[in-house]
Amino acid sequence: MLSTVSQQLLNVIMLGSLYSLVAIGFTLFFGVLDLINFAHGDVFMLGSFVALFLFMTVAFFSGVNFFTVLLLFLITGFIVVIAGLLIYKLTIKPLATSPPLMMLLVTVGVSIFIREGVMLFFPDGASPHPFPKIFPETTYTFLGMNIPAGYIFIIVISIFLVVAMSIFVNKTKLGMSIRATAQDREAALMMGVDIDKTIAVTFIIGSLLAGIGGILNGAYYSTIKYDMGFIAGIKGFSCSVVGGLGNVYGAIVGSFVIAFLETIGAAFLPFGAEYKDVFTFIIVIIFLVIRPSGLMGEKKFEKV
Amino acid sequence: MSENILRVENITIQFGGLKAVEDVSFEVKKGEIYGIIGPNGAGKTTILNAISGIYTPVTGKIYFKDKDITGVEPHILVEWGIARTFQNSRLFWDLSVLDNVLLGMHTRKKMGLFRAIFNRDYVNQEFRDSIKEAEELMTFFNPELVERKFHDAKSLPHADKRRLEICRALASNPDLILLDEPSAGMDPAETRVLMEELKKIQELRENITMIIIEHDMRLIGGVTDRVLVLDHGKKISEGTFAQVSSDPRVISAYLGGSLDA
Amino acid sequence: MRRIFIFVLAFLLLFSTIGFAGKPIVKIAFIGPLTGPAAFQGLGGRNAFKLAIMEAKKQNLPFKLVPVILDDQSDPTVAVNAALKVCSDKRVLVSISHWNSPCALATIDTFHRYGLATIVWGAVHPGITQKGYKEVSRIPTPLTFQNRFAAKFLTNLGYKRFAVIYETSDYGKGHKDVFTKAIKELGGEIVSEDGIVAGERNFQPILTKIKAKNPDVVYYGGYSPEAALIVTQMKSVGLNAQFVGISGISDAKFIKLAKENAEGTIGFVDSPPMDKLPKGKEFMEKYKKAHFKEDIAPYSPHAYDATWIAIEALKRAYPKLNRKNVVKEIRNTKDYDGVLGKISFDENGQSNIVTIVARVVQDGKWVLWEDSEYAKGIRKLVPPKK
Amino acid sequence: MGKILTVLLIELLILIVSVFALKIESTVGFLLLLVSIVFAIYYGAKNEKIRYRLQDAFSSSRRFALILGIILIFIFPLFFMDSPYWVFVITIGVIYIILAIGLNMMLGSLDLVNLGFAAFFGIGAYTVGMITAKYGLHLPYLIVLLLAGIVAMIFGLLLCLPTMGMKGYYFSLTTIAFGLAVELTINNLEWTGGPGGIKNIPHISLFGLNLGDSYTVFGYDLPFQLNYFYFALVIMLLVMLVAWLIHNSRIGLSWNAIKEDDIAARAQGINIKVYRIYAFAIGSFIAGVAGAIFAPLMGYIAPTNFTYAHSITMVAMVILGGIDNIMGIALGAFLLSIAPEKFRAFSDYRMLIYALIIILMVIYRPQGLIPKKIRKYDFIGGAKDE
Repeated sequence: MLSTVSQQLLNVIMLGSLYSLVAIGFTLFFGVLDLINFAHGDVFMLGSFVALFLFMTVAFFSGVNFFTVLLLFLITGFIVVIAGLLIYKLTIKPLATSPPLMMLLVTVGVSIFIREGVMLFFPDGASPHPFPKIFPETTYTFLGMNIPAGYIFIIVISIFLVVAMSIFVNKTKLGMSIRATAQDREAALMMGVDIDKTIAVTFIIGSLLAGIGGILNGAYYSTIKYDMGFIAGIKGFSCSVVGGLGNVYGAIVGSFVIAFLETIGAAFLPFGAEYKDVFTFIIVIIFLVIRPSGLMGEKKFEKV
Repeated sequence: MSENILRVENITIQFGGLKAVEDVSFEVKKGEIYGIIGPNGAGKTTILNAISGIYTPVTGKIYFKDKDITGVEPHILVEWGIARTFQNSRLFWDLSVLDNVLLGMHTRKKMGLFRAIFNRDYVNQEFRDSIKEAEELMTFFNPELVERKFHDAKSLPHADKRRLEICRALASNPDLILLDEPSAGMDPAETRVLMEELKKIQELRENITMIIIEHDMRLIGGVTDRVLVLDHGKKISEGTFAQVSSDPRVISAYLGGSLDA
Repeated sequence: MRRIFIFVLAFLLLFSTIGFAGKPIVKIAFIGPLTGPAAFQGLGGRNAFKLAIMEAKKQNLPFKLVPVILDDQSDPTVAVNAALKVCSDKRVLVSISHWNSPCALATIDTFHRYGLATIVWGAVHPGITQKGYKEVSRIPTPLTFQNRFAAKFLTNLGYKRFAVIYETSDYGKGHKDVFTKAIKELGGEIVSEDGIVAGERNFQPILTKIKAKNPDVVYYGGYSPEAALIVTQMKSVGLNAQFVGISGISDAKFIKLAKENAEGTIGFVDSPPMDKLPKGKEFMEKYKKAHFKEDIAPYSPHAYDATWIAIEALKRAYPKLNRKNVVKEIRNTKDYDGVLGKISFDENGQSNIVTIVARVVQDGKWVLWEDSEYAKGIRKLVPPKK
Repeated sequence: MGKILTVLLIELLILIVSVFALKIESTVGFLLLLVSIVFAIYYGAKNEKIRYRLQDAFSSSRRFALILGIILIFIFPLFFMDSPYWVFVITIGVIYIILAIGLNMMLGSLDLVNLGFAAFFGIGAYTVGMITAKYGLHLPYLIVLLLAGIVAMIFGLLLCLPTMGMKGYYFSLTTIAFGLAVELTINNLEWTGGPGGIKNIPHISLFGLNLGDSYTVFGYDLPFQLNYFYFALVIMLLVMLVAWLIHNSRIGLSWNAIKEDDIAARAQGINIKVYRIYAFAIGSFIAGVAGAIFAPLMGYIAPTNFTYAHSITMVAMVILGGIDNIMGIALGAFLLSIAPEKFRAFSDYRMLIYALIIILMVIYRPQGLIPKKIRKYDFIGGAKDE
């Protein structure tokens, strides 16, 4: 019994870590741009496919070792960041003065574009693909838990990314400008913050986290598929709503709350496995209706 | 019926921890033109928003025609006779000039779903009457508005935009009209014309009461009967323009600057 | 004004030139998943269909045979659209339709409504031949046989406690219902039943729960993408049980996705290896000679036999080539000597062919159970718990 | 008289070109035709004289143009008698026009981007499926149609009331969650047939006529799809009329005011809640009605007909055609529902093309193909622009 509980707890931690890498991006975009980026989940998916593609090439030349895997992370991160910047420059920036409706629609369009693009142009893109084994294969047992070594890597990398991100946002000048813009855009502008640059940096951080999240997701589940970004996006968004849109720590808390509810729902409710996504969506709707500011967000006043 | 059309009693309005308006009371007499002035951030617009129902005060009460209207929704207040304009005109930019004025009549012209679909004679007659009325109202301010009735509101010259907004507010036949900086963005010549027009409103609509927020002291001095002065959300003076402009507290609030500026 | 008039006239002229003059022809349709997750199944079937048509054309038939090939994307809605398209073309006299059960279940009503004969070449849901439509016939064995076979096979190996996971589709539910019933009849115990939605990726909560119930076998009723995830995640949560699947997982894709985790998985299929079929070797040779781009698929022989049965029926119906006659003639098929054996249909349109085998993954390949090192005891399956 | 002739010729030309465009079989030919149409329209719009003449002709014989247009639409499918499949495709196009007009009640009139609109469509279709196929109740079809609309409307209000205070993203995301929750629930519930959907939905029977039968008129056997086309067309015209009437009333005016600036709208005395309820009630009712035509036409419905992708498609239709312009929406919906059939060779690229349309339209032409017009109140006959 103890082993079941601890194993389920491990499932929650893994799921929560993966969700939070996507959720943080949502919350950053919302804070800085007042934008819900529907394409974000697909950037996440793109990360896993870029990594798979690179792996197929890299492994061909030099086999899998610590350095190739490190390289894999770096190059994937770079490409995904470029993709994120392109999305911003080509589709979101031209709409800066348009009604928010238009920005929303354009990200929906970009989302489908990426998804269908991967499906059509990646070799055999419509089928699921096995993801390479980039982490050691050993499995440890601890308190009755079965812990594959890959899990430890996933958690460590997630924590590293989140800590690095929070140091960046809290300690560097660029990071401060993100916070300032998120709090009050006009005041930030008056204080001489380069808004365009700030938004670009936001896209870099968000895309990087999502892209690396994509690799980790591939490593965790061992297969990837072109349409996994949609659900990942919806889940990531759900987590950031539950945590409080605009609040980075809220997104992390929200991710673990959703991961917890899903795992518990699937394991203990009758028909839970079938309906767990429905539960998630209903929880999100309830939050959106009753407490749109989430668990940790502050209520905003509309200026008249 | 009492002489006062509006009575504001000790209202405090708070956003988060910040008090935008603190313990302000005043009364506006029927048929009066009442000015509210004060430096930036004094809470003028906030008070207007409270009267028109957009904000609800944390404490205090607002009475309109001796009826408690604290916390009543804006769209109901329009029906009861309070109309308003906004600081940075909030016209319906992509709708026509005519549609803007027609929308001002909303509370007087009821048209439910059933009528819209099954009683077109009524709808047509209603539109015919409304358009005629709207054209008359627009002619009163500027016949050019009628000429441009089928143009986007956003295509109007600035002064006409502000006029159109006043037209729209008047279209609901209000007893009290709240004007939030009607002269904002106008040059001195345009402001002078506006002053005349504001005075004329009372010829058009007898007994209408106006509350005007203004920066332009000439306009305030020229049209208002009485003035309320706010600073940092608090009432610091009230009286005729001549009285308040010699009030030392008012002068110090404007940092020694002359009120005639 | 005149110019517009001339313009209109020009268009009318152009328009009237689209005529439809043609020789009397007989169209024969094929519908299967040519794109989407099960594309290799559909393409393998389509190639077999083409092969049969090519051979038939060499025979100097009394009519001109024109193949119509349509994609159902394994999606019932697309399938119904495709079926409608086929049905509304009056020159189509028979359709070789569907690999996937939900598609076939969705379209049989359409075929029935239009009186068009269809021979199901790959779908195994029992419901397909339970309606008694005279238009519908089927070559492969229904899944009920498969699961009874599976239940008997597994209990013979000594397994007693079964955890069942199934996809909440007609296909998955159909399998689950028959399997659980058969297991109970044979004295086994079903320790858990969990439905999952196709496309699910996270099975760890369910598997952790199942682990606590200590089953001998995890049975999955569904397709390979999810099966691969399940068998991999069983390792992750440390659930040590024999993994078993139905024909939906018994393909190369499962091994490709699950990699070494697939080792030792037992799968059941209703198509024995080609070379074990009565005319299998011959068929494989023909297929190879035709130089198709895509590999032969498990149901290629079924599609091939279905097409030939249809062509034979058309020949018998000649010269009275209409849908009604073709429907009748297909049912009249008696001991057609096909790749799968001697084929006849019963009154519901079900063929007499029963070809179910168990296979096991050995060194990254599906190996017939009898031939495997597992059967010989050289390698060991996960043993039943005491 | 000359003007009337111009209108007649132009509308005939449109009819012939569209028939030709649908009939032409080669993709290249179709593309060439498309390019020349675009070129002709561009040239016509640039040439002041032609443009003025056409505008003058159409505005002075408005009624004639409208009636002729309706007559020609009724004639339109008769050109496709030889291929009932095209009649079917066109009927689906008509159903999508109905849906897009319903969606516009929220999206166009109120700026509420509903990304779960397909759910209402599905609820309407399932209501019919459950009543007629599952429970086999023999209610008059018009009652069933009404019930489908009402059930969809109830769900619309169920979505509307909690989202009352939401704008922009919050609203859109709630609708996605709503749409997915509905889709998944239908998919999982055994009661609704699960992923297998509802099969064998009987045809519409109207005043003793069965729309599933072929009727013979003047010696011609009309395909049954034609019955559905005419039925859907009548409903579409009714829906368009209602949409027009509402748009040209204070309800439409208030909707637009709320869309422009909800705070200013409240300051005019507009009760936003009431108007949102109107939009949801009417919009979802219309979607339910569309579902009620769709279900019996297909004979089979499944959750895959009512997915997020379908919601996106509907949004793309409205954006492409022109937000808040009935003719524009009809054009957009028709184009996008026909396009996949014309570009079957590229059908894999369908969603990619939709996405590109949304992106490019939003960036370069947010007002759509036919932009909305300023209300001129010419219908009351007293306030003409001089």
